[in-house]
Amino acid sequence: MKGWALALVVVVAATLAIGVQGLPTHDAPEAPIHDHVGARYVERGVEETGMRNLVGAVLLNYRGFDTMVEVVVIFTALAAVLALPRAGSVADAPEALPVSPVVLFVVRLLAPFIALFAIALLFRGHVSPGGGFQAGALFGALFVALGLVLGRRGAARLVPERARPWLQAAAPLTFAAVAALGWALTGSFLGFPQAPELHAVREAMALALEVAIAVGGGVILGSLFQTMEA
Amino acid sequence: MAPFGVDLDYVAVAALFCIGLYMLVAKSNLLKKLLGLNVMETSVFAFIVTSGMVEGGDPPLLVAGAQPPFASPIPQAMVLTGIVVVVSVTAVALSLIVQIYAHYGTLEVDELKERP
Amino acid sequence: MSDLFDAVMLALLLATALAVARARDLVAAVVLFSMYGLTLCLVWQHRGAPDVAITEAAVGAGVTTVLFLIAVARTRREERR
Amino acid sequence: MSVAWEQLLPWAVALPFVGAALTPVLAARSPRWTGPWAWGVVLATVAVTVGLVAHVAEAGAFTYAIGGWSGAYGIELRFDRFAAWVLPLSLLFAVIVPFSWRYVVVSLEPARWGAFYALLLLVMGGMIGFSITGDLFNLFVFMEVTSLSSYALVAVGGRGVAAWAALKYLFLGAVASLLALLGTALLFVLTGSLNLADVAARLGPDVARGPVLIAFAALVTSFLVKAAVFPLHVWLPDAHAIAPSPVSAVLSGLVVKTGIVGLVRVVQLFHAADAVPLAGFHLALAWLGAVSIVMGAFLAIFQDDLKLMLAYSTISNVGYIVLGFGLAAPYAAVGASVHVVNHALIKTTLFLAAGALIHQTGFRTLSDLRGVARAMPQTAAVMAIGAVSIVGLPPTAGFLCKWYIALGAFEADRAPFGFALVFGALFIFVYYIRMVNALYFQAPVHARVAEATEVPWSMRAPLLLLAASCLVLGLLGGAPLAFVEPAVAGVLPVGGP
Repeated sequence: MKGWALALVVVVAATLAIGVQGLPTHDAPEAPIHDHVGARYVERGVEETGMRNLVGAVLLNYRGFDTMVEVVVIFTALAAVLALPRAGSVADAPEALPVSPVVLFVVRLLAPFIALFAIALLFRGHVSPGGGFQAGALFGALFVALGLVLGRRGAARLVPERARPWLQAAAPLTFAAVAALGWALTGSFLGFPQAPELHAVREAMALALEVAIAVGGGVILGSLFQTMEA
Repeated sequence: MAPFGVDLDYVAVAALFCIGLYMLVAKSNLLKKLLGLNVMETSVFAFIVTSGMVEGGDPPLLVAGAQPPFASPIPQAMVLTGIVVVVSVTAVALSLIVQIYAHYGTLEVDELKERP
Repeated sequence: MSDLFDAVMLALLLATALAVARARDLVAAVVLFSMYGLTLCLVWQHRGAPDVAITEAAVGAGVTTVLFLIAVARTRREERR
Repeated sequence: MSVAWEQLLPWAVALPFVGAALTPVLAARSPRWTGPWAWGVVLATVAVTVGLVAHVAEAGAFTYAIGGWSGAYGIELRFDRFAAWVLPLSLLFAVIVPFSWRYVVVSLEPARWGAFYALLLLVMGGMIGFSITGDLFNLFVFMEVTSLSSYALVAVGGRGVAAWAALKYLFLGAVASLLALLGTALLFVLTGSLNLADVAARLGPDVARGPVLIAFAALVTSFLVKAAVFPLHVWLPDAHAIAPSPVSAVLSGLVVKTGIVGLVRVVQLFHAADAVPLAGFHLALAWLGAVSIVMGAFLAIFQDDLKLMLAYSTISNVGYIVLGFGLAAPYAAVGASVHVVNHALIKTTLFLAAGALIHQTGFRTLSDLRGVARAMPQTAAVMAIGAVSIVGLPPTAGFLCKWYIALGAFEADRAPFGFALVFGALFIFVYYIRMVNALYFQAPVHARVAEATEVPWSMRAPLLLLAASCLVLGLLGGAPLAFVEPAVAGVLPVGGP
């Protein structure tokens, strides 16, 4: 087994070693990666999308369709975990993870700051690093941390039961809504209007996506955590 | 970074890929296999992000004071998507692993193969 | 200076990845994996990809680690020798 | 009034996704309605796809720029004849979903109903997106939706064994996805583009060969794993046999085909770019296909478990498709393309009928199910029609496909592959004869089999509909072939026949 595995790794390593040879040097500004599509984004991205953070511009605007499918992937993970048979009965489920008092203290101390940081990431995402996903991931991490402190019940209370399925579906649904709006306004699915008088609409659409991704992503990450722990 | 004409970044990425692959195929423990898969996946992300770098380049943030050349935004967007995809797959895999342990009482592949 | 930083970081990456592979205690392996993720995040932050760095720190090193730790807690801590 | 069908293309993907997202919301209120809801979503999607296909048949291929970013600057959907040919596969969901109602009610607790139907819709949306996207990275993301929901669907049915089968599937599937991502990344680094057509145009002679070859190998390996071609098939038998029967039908009939579609797309790309030695690749593909045909069929002979036998039969049939494309001869490629749809229909029929037998009797091996035809004549008849179709006896569509692939083998001067094909057909004949023999001509050994009742109508109607479709597709004869011919022209080094 081990020998077979080593042989496979050696073969793959050799293949990669050959493959690396012919690749364009990545630090060179004239590499194809900087010169073709990338160049246009750098040149006209701000004007075309209204976002100074080009990563955000690519994620939400130029390649928004990828992001739409991606939020569907997270949703799929949630549906997957919820569709599995419940592991064991309540009786043989282990108690909550033991947590040291130091951790409890630190989590309580940091929680508001994490939340603040996540919100800052969310709303300043168009001009600084950050945006929906990063904020969502932080919300999710916060959820997990609070779950440790508040216990399962307390963490479950953070998201009201009746709103939960809606929040979990928030990102795909908002994407579809924004796509439909773009369809109506510009004639293309997920199109963002570029006319100057519609800039406010464009910004509102982007913001709606960011918020939905952050909330939806965060709630789903938290739910994944809870389902696994339960 | 390329001393002696060798692109060290790409070499490191390839090495990480191989370490992950080794864990995936040689380890018997399911959790170790999954960690190996994650290492492989991050190595591919590292490759993608690295490919978009440029010597002395700024992040692709066109705010006041930012100077070209900028790192390419496309690889970064791809990797953001990829990271989320990987965490989704990992969460599903971990749920399955927990179920397997609850049923078989082991996480070692060779022991699992012997059970019906 | 920058080259030195990069070289140290790459070495640290490889070292943590190898340590993950070698660790028999699964909790140790998971924590080492999260260190690996954070190192990667530093490299990216340093070299023009702050967005990816934040996400990797929160998701790759944060959420993934916690999910792994829950799984370890619900199964077995030691990898069989 | 004419509908602007082009404008509806992205909704063919968005509809099932929105439907899936709303399913748990509905499930929180009344789980009972999730099944009909999922069916409604499927029917709406099918209406859109059928309209699109009709449009393409009339007006030809078109592209759709998402968000108005045309060319390489955004994501382009591409709806060509090949996509139009495989897209109607989503029609099968319109029978699989109602078939699974009964299974869901009997086997799953209500809290999981919503998630189950959501996953079915996600598989469908992912597959549709996978077949129509014209962007490499988008292809990867759609593949992940399909794969992730498939892993979960395998594990829905039971605890230990099912989870283990699903995890094996997940590990191999994740490596395959990773290889696809690696190939995508390499091509992106080399060309600076992700658009399939644009990448092909930019892979000029000055691009380094080594990385191109590795990218090609990574993408091809990835899709061969997803298609379960012989040495890479190890994940398939357990996953497809252990999954609940409606899920087996989806996986075996449809999800495996994403590997084939991916393969066709990659070959299209590299054929247009002329960047790798495709002749050698085609030969290797033909060999893999031939080995898959023989090994899959050979292993199927020894299976007593009905669903395991069908699973091995899938490996064999995917072998036919891969061989057909590998021969790189017009006739063979047309035959292979038709077999993609043909096998999807027949295997869905067989798995659902097998599921019906298992559902009513509680037994799943051929030796236990002996003589069930007396108690369940209609289901057994459906099973027999499926068997006759897949063996490829002359009036059925299966015959035409295999005949075309064999013609292609002779056309390409590769007669040995023709023999592999015949050899495999013999094996397939043997085990389906064995199956029909067991169901019809042997005495029941279990009282429960002898006294079994016919399945309820929610399961019987889909079965009868499918069996009728198998027969109709056979009687259509050359019509599907005529539709596909222009589609494969772009897949091949030479023009259509």
